Amino acid sequence: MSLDYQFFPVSRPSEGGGGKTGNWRIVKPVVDLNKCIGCKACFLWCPENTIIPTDGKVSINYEYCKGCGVCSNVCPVKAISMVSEND
Amino acid sequence: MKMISKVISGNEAVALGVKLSRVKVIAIYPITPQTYIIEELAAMRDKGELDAEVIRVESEHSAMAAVYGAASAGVRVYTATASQGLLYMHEMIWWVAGSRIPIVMTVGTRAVGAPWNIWNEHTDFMSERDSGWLMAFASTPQEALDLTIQAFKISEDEKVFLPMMVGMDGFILSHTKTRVYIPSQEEVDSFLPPRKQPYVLDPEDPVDIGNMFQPIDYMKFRHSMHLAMLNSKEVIKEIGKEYEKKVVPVGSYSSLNESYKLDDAEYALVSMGAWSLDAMQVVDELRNMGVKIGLYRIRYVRPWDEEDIKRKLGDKDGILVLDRSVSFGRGGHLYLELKATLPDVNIKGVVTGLGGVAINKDSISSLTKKFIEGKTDGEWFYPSEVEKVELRSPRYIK
Amino acid sequence: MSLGVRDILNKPRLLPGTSACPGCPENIALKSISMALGENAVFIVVAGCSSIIQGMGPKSTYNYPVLNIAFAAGPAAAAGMAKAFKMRNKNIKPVVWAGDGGTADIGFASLSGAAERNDNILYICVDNEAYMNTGGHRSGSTPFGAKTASTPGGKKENKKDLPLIMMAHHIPYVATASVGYLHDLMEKVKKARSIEGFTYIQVLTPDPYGWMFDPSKTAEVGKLAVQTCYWPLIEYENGKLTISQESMHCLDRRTRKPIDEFLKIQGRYKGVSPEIVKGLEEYIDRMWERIKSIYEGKVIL
Amino acid sequence: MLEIRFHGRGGQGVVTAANLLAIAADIEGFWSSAFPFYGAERRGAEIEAYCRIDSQPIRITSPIEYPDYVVILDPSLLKISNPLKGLKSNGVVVLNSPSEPRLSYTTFYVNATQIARELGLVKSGWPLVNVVVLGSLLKAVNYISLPSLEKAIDEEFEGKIAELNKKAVRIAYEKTTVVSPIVA
Repeated sequence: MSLDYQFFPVSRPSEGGGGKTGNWRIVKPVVDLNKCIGCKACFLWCPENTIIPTDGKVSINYEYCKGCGVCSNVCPVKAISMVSEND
Repeated sequence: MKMISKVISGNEAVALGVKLSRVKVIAIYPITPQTYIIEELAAMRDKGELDAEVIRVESEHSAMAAVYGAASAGVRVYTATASQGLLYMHEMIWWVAGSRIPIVMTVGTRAVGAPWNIWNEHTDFMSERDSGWLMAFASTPQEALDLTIQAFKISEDEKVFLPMMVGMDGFILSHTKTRVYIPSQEEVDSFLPPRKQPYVLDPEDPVDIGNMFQPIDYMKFRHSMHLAMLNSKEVIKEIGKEYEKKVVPVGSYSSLNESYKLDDAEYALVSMGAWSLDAMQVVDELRNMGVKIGLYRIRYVRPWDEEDIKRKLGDKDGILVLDRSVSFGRGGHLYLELKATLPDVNIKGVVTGLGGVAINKDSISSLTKKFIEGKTDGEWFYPSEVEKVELRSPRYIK
Repeated sequence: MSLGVRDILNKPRLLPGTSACPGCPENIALKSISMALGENAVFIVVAGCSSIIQGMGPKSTYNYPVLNIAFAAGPAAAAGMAKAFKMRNKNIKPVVWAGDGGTADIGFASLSGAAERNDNILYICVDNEAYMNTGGHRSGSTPFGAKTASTPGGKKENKKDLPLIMMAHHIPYVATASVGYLHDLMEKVKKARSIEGFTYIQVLTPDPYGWMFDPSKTAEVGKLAVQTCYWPLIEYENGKLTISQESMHCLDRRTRKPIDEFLKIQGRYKGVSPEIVKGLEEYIDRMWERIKSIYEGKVIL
Repeated sequence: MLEIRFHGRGGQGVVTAANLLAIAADIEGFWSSAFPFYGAERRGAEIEAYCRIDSQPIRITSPIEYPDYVVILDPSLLKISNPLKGLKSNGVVVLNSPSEPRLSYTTFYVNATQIARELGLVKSGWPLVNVVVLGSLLKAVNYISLPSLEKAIDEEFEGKIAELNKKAVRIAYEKTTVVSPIVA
């Protein structure tokens, strides 16, 4: 008997379970690497894990970043500004 | 090899079946009449005879949740319940079936309140027939043991991967002591392979069980359960035959349901559970009087063996279905199923024995005779002495 | 305190692209907790926002083994799972992930049962103080005066004191945390994980949509809740209560930030009457009296 | 088929008595079944239990209405209810009684209460008469031997309780008196 009819409600860890969430964004965070002190507060608080520690500073995964602005607010040196997607 | 037999109750037989099946996690919560299955298991655990963890949960909902959690982590699990407890579990019963994790449970059937009633009927069990569980029902303590062991193998078959519950008449089977042949651990081991399930929670290979899916996927899962249920029929027969060969060759498990003297019968009785034995006796007595009658005993409510029922009962002049459960305003559950399977056959259903009303052989006999004489038109039946009793129930007075 | 990640350097196991609302505090909590837990964890997620946040199958953004389960069943499922792992000789402490509704209300019997049995579980209550997944309805953990979808005129009753209730179960570890203070949260998770038996952490997760504030302020609101002493950061271990550094100032009324600073940022307290503010202040006073008595050993649970 | 109905009070071990008889019958090579009628009753309330014995598998599952034997563990039950209901006209009564009963059936009686007390078979203040009375029953039923009943006792009980019960059964067997039916 073929088992082709057996389907199970099981998922595998994978990016983008909620879709390409970068499309949700109306403002985007932009890091001023000159100001960034590499403290990783933005990485810690980012709710989407779209801020990645890179070379002692950080970079942003815009494919999934929803533009919530939490990073901008937790940055102790105000190195992240939220910029309109329309600009 | 000489088989070991003992005089034990249905509850004890089930507990032995669970132990022999090498169950690893058991959730226990007391409710009459299954309570002493779990007492037995707890005692076996404390005596070191049972290599399993026993969790004394705080509700039936948690009992099903606990065995579900354990099963998803890859071990064989077991729990038992009845009546209100089964109803309290209802949400988890569906959740487990939908997730396709094999689990085995016993239901010591009992009436559902209000008012309080601790005695036997099948309504609690029958209320789960749409949940996606396989549902077998025993008629003897021996069968309760045999079906429990088989249930693990059936539910863990890759063609099935659905949970299975085994019903057993509360008190009438759960508390009746009679001779039961008990297989050895070696015999059961030769029959029952180690636990199989479609997926296991394991940090080394993470899976996420039961998150949200799109409607089309969800419908596919439901369809898959439907097909697995249909395909389980062949699995049950194969496993039944293997069980007879390797474990206890006293029962007959090569078919889902049991046919008794049906071949040349003009009439048939249909029933499920312990009173089927009394019905067999009635069949013998009526045959001695020249009535060509047989019995069809439902052992599996799910899957429903439509083909076998058509084959065995499709040509009968009349079928009387005895139900210990009712869908109010519609009739007994088995009657409704039979009617849907054989729409053109003369089928009548009788609802009786609810809430522990004792139905003896004579009651079944008189019911059957009335039916054959064409006097039964589908009804609720009260044993003769009950009719004379003034009901003490209050009536509604304006 | 340095904002570096110090010694807690496990990779976050929340994958980008979740279904959460932007600025979601539950995601912040999950991400930090996963950094503290590392690899060897299994999550049991009870009905709530997190059931959705994982995303749509066959994908899941929770990079852990996850068992989704009905609302009232989390602790029992975790109890069973803990026993199963024990039978399989695997050293895994299952993590229950539940909201405040699943903890304070519908799942309470299951929680209490597992705690009383001291099953080997780490229970995380992500407390956003309402049933946010259904649209923000009051729960047993919603505070006095808060406007919710089912209490448009403000809740009439106080928040259920879950940490105290859990302490009264005599479990080995109870802690509170806030997404405003993630290092504190991670330290507590690490500790809870290392303790055998039932461990309970309640994380305050201010919800921008339910509490009605700008989502970019999630961390600030989490901090203000602690600074105004509305939300205490405490630990209760083997019968001894300690107060986390961030909350030490709350022992003295005079050093507490005014509650108003916490309330004025939230839409759920918009236009709130002085009586409600007074009521909340009294609630905070009484709570700290209790905490102090236990802290000073005057009350033994 | 032999049908035996047991009557007693909750806490007297009525159910165990029926079970022991079923086990003893099985040891003799018969088929047997035993089950109680459970109500919501507690200690002190009337309890019924049933035992069927046959040379072939038993297919009757309902309570016994027309017994061949009625075993009564507590003589006071004769006054407060009708344990003899349905007893066949040639049926036999087995009774725990301190004095000679006067019943319209052949009656085997023994002072089981006294035997239990003398042996120290007492639980929670109540003499355990259930097994003792089985000694009398065996005198009335020829099919089952004392050694089979003793084996059954060993299966159900352990240690001192098993020894005392086996002793009690032998004493009861010997002390049992048969009384002819009183013709009304």
